[in-house]
Amino acid sequence: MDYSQFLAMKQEIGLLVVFLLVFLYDTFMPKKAQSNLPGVTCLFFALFTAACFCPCLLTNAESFSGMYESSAVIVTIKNILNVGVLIVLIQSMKWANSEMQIMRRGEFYELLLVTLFGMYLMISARHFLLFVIGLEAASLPLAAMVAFDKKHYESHEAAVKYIMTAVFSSAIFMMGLSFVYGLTGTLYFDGIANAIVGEDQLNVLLIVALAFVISGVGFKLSLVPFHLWTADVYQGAPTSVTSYLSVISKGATAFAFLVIMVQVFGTLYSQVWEWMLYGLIILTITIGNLFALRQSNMKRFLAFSSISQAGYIMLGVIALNTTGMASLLYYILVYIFSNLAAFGVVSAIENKTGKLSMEDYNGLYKTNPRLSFAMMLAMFSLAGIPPFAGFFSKFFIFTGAIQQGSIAIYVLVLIALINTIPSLYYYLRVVKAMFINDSETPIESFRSATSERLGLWISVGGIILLGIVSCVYNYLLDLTAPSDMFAGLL
Amino acid sequence: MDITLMYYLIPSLVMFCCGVYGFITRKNMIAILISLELMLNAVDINFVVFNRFLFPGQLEGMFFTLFAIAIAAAETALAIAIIINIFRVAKNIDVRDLTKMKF
Amino acid sequence: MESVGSIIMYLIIALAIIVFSVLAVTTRKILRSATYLLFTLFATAGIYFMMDYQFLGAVQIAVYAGGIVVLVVFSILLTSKPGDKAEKLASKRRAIGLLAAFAMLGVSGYALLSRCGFFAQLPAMGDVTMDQIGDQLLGTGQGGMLLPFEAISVLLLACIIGGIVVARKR
Amino acid sequence: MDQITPLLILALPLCMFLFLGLAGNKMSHKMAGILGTLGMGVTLILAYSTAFTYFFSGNPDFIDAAGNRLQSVIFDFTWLEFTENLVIKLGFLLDPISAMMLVVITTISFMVHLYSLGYMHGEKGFQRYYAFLSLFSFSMLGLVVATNIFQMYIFWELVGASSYLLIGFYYTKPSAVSASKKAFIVTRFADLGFLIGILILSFFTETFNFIDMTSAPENVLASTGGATFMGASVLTWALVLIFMGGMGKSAMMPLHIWLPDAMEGPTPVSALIHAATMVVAGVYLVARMFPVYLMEEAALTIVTVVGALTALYAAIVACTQVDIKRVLAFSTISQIAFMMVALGVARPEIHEGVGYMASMFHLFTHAMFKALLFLGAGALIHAVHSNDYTAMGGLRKYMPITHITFLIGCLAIAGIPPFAGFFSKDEILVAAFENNMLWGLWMTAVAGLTAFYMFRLYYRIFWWNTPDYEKHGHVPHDAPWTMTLPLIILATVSIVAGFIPFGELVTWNREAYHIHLNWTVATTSVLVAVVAILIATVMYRKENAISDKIANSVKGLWTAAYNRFYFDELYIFITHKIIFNLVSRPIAWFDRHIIDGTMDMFATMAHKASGAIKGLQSGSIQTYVLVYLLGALLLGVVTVVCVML
Amino acid sequence: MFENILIYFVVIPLVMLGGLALCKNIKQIRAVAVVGSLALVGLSIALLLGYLEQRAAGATAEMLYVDSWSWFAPLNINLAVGVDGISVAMLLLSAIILLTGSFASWKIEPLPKEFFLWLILLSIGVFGFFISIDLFTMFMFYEVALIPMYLLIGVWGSGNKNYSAMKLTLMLMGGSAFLMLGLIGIYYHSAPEGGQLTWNIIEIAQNNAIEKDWQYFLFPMTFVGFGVLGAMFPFHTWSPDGHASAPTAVSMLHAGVLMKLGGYGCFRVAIYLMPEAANELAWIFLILTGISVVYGAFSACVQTDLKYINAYSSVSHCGLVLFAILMLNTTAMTGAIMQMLSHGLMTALFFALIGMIYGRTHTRDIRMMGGLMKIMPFLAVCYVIAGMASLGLPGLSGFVAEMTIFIGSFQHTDMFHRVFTIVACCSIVITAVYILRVVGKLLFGPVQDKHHLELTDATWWERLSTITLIVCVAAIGCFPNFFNDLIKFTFSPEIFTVLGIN
Repeated sequence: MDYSQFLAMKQEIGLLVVFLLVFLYDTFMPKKAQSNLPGVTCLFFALFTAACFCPCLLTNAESFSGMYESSAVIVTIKNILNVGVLIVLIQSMKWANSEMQIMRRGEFYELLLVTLFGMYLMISARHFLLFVIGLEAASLPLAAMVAFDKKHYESHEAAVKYIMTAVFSSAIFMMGLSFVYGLTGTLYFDGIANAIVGEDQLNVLLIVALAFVISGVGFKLSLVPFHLWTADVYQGAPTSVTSYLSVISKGATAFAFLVIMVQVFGTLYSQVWEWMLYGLIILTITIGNLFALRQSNMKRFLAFSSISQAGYIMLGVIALNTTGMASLLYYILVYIFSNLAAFGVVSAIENKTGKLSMEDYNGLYKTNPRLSFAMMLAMFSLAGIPPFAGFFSKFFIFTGAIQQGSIAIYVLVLIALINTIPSLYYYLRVVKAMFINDSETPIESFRSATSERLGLWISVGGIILLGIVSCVYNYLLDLTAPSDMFAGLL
Repeated sequence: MDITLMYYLIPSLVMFCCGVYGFITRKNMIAILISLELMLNAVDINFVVFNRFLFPGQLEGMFFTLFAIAIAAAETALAIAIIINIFRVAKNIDVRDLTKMKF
Repeated sequence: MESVGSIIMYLIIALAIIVFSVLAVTTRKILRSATYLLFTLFATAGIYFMMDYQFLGAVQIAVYAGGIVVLVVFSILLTSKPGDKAEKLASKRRAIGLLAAFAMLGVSGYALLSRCGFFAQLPAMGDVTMDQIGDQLLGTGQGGMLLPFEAISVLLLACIIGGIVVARKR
Repeated sequence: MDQITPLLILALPLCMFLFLGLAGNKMSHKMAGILGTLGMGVTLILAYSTAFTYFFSGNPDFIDAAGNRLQSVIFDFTWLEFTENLVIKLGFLLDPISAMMLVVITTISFMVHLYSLGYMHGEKGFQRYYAFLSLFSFSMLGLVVATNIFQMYIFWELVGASSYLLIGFYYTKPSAVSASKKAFIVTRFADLGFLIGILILSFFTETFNFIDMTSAPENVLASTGGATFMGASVLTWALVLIFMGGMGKSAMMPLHIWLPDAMEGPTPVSALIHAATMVVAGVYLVARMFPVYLMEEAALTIVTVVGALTALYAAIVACTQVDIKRVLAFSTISQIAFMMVALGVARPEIHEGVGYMASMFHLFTHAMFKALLFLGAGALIHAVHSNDYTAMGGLRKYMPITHITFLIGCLAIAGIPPFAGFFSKDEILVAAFENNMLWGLWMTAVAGLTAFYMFRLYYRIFWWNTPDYEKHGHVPHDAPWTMTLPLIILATVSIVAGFIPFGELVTWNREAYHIHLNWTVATTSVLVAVVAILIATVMYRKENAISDKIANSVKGLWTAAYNRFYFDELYIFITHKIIFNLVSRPIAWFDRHIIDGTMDMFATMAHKASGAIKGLQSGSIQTYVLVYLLGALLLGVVTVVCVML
Repeated sequence: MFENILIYFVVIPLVMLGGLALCKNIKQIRAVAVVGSLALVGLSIALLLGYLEQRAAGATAEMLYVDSWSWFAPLNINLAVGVDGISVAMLLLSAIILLTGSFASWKIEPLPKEFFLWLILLSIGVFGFFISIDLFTMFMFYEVALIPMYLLIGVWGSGNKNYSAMKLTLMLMGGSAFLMLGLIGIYYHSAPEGGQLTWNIIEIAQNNAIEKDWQYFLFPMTFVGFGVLGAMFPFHTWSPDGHASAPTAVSMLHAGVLMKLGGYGCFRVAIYLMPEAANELAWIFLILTGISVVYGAFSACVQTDLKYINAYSSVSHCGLVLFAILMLNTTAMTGAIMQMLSHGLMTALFFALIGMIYGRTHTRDIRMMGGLMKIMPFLAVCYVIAGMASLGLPGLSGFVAEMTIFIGSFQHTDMFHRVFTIVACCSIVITAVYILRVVGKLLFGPVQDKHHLELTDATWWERLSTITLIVCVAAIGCFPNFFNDLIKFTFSPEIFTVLGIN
């Protein structure tokens, strides 16, 4: 056995080290030191995140006979996720220190880190077994995290819904994989890709298998019609978990999805899955928007908004070019910041007052101008209003998609663009509630915890700067440009 | 009579469909869990028979099944924990009561 | 041409799988359901044995039948009073279930049947020895499963942690 | 010739307008009035000197060796450049008609300024009144000296606006407000025709310049290349549309309806704008374009027909009105129609285009005596405080100066020699007879009617019976000198103007033309006028019932005429019922409910759809997985079907 | 970067934003707003003079002050700026209206700080849009200008403000959805096969590489996209509601400047970059804009709310802008730009006056008011002047613009275009009808409400605001050739000759 193979997995190993440190701290440190656990975790993770930015990681590496791959792009997407997780961790400090969670927070951090590890595997996996394990590692512990809020029945309900549907979806997913395996005799990505090129590509089984595979990943991305769990779970889960679920998990899966679709099934693009994805994108954006229109619970509302955002993210996949990929990374990054700003405000308010309904936000600006401002920026960014980052990410993802060039893509982008109208409507509803509506019993003025503020500052800073400071996107474009993933697929 | 690959695939598929049926119709959460086990099991069979019939030279399918069994175990454990948890709160594991959050 | 024994074996196993799966999801007594599941799992193990994957068959029996079903049975006992019986299904729900099941069956069945290659006969295969399995399970070469093996350990650890934290009373 | 004087002629009233408009409120009434009048006086002097220079200086710019007068552009600076050829210039064109118009406008305007000092004494907004008068004078002067059709259009609009402001001077009076509105909109509508005419003409000729067009009218015709539109040549269309603008301003039927209502304005304004100057702008326009009109017989025929119909119509209506200003208004319409007819019947081959000269001559004389009549009416109204002649009668004893001057005016308009009207009208009749017997007889009849209704008015005001003025606590008397002086001056002019050798000065081709009376026509017309006056004398000198009897005997006609043949009702029907109720309201409704409704419908649809699919999110995981499964299967099946087919 | 004068059009408002953030009381806020917008006016005048000087010195480039700073280099997105006569005029217009708008919001309540914050953010969008020659930055600024509207109307508006604000925002965003697609599409066809793709308008125009088939697709996208903001029928319905609900300064800025973004964009992007399609497809949009012109005017005739009247009149006038642009000849397009300027100033004046009247009478229903001339003569006279400008009285800006448009449009060689020009001409009569109707009902006649008798005339800041606008209106009306020359130079005859039109 050649254990040096593990050396390619620097980020995973680093993450597991953090995991172990947290685990050990949680298990063995005296009670007194326990109160520092959130801070310590954040510190560890921050150090890890910082370390991951080391340029020495930006190399292409392959190990375990091509089962695992790392490249500059992959390192970067992991870094992006790390940043998001760091913000989540910072934002959740207050919650983790709350009376209810104090005895579970160690587990919270551990599970969170394991799911992140699972996502790492999903991203890096070049073998479906590893991918499945990553997928499960990224979703099963999450079910436990969803159930963290023991006081609330919703939390349990959400956990059941999540785990049941997750397993169902992975069953379907694996069914599809079994078909693929039956057709190709391998689970290595490149092996499958080679095999389906060699055979007569279009057989019914492969298409059905592909549909199952897409549905399985689509479940995690909450693409319509595989999205139905999303709203309930987001609503029921503790807000910190929801924010994690909505951004990190989605971001990781989106990239993994891109990899699968391109590296494995790339040759089927124009005949098969372009159209599958086409339909799914339209459905996802539209239905997500339609549902979001009628929500009054903030978390549920953000859930549906995130569904429709997933549809936009998928445009980066259907683009099938490096611009699309860079835009997808960028979109994920921006989405992390925007959504975390929104969730940061939601959780700050929830932690203070327990209020979650949109009506409760009426007149918020009069009492808590800063929070409202952060929320407004988040909403604008999500809606794609310049000069906030969301505008740039949307614009670039459309640019990437249109680079594909077919008229059908133009139509798709047009539909997506028209869908920004209802989405703008519901984002503005929140703004309206805070700024325009009056309330007799507004949420009174309060000072949110330092950690929450810090998290919000980071998110807001990201929202404002990520777009205007062009180097981020330029960097991503430069990073993806040499990739030959897409060569010859169109 | 030749017992070909298809002869194994079809029962496995039936098993899977039973799982689907059970998931959709059963009220008891544990029954749903059982249905899920059926589905996962059907997938396992698929991998194994594909491996054995079509690609006897290698063991990927078998290993997949091996790992899938482990995953299934983990999943079941977790799911049962959650179900028990909800039983504590609601004194009931009827899945139709899990509709507090909707629309 | 298969030996009669294996045909009979096959028939028994196939029948068991089909019948017990159907029973598992249709019986109204939850404990029986678990029992039928157990039988199905045993039948699956039978298939593995027939496929000459004895190790896998053993794992199936040990982990699945022995572990999971026991877990399920315990949980059933924990969560239901004896004699609990599910009320009869509304025919609408059953129809929907059937629809879904048959849709799945139809689509996947058609897809599978459309592949002529799947009517292959059982090829000969050397015994899969434990050495082979062990080497590959912890190997890093082509088909080596060391990484998944390590990864799943993390997953299982997380599930244990998760299970504990969820099941904990407070 | 220097450019300063002409520039000052335009600039002075404009400066006066700006000064009085901006600073007027800070100064006293008297100050403002005197300033305005003085300004106008200077302008008058400048204009006279300019006209005098033009006609009599013998400057080679203005007259060539053969004695033909020339068109001279004093200055012409670019105001707005559309294309290389189509340039709006603001300039000063001096030729016989513009020089004449300068005289007319400044004279009447000065008289009115002077008159208003007395008439408007003590009115609120006195300064504003003078400001507007100056604005009007400026616009009207600019109009007549226009070097190109677009400059004319610009000032055309400006006179319309100042007319609007002056008619609506008593802005708290709803009738004045609606009259001003009506005047503006009706003329605006006509201007639309004018504008389109300009567009068409400029499209083909690629010039706005009058001289370019009139000096070589055959080029204009040639430039259209024989293009036709709906059966008529485009040049006809252009000319008729331009004439339509003239119809609006000059109150030709059927666009005349604003003029009688415009009498809601202060009477001096009526004298200035709605009798002497602005309303003849239409005539002036056609005269300006006359050589081009000559290219299209059809256009001239339309001018003639419209003019003749209007003349008769207005004369008939004038016989029935009781409001003295209305009578005068209809008389104005009728007289302007005379001028139109004169232009319409003018042909170079008929006495070297005598109609043109006659038209201009009549324009000149009419301006004088009609202004006189209006100012006289103003004095009467000032004295009696009523517009209605039933409130008057026997005033000759109370207001002798007014009486005499008014009588002179009446005689002049009736065409009794030697008053000014006789000469000009006689030339018109000559031209009409020469062109076509029908028009000659027609116009002679109208001339007779003119004499009748004018003397009807005269007798009703100054004779008839005398109401008991003391009872109203107010004995009418002659106005102060500021008001009577203009009357006297204008009366004098009305007497002598006929002897001006007009033909020497103003002709269509600017060659001198010697007027000689056509005795047949002259005798006939004078006879008709005298008979008409006699009839009027019989009917109205003393209070009697003859007129009522006659009215009763032709009751239908009388009522119709009294109601101005229901033109106003027709317009109200068109504007309120059709434009407002059948066009605007439906459009507004359509906008709110269909267009806006569609937009709202999208929103509603989104909400409805959102409600319709909410069942999907039923909260039951079994539904969730069902949807999931069916979704996945459908995804597969649809793709299979699409790909395989 | 900072040696280019244009960049200060964005920098100054940004500084103002910073200044506002530090403000403690209303006086400081006003000071920041006025000083800042005065600086902007000064800057735009300096730019105007500088521009003319360069032109006089013989600069023949299409755009002057051109500069480009790389932004998103791999996509060739640059922060490219440059101005031609049109942009210079538009910048001047915007600065003036911002200044007068600041005066008109002297006493804005509540939250004055936030109000100005948003107002200035809006102006950043506007200025940025006009100085940009890069499609991306142009679009970005365009959207920046749109969104503050929502809050400005929603928080400080009146009447049915929530509905209106939402409708306005959504419809404009709907327009920009089409626009965004069109712009990205243009980018991908901006260079011939293998060439460097670009967002730079000048380069795209020079490349002239957009295939005709794509033009057919992209032209309507961009034209409709900008057309929505230009209140093109049938996408105009945001305008009446939006304007009616907006606070004074916002109405001014929106009708005065923001709607111009639509016309400017239609010209600068849709027509300038895709002249062939513009030529072929113009008839469709001519019909729509022709309808706009007449339809808006007719609709205005029966409205009773002052702002609705003015909003519909804006629909009509802005329709004329697009109408003229589509005529594709220098004169008509010059007219269109003049009309933008004219309408911008005039309608700002209108809205300012309406705001002032509304602030006193608390009603905008013309049936409830009357005889205001007697009560507030200054405002009433200004209103009359605005009305006269609107109905095209010579000497005021409206006439010049309309005539240029009509003359230019009628020069079109195609009969269809000429007939439509005549249809559009008819609007001048209808305009007269509704303007005089309002003036007659509102200002003249007897006083309707006795309480109105106690109302006061304009305050000094209101006078300042209106007089500034009137002076500008009159300046254009009296000296049109100055603006005409300024604008006309821009229309490079090449794009017309390439097409063989005119």
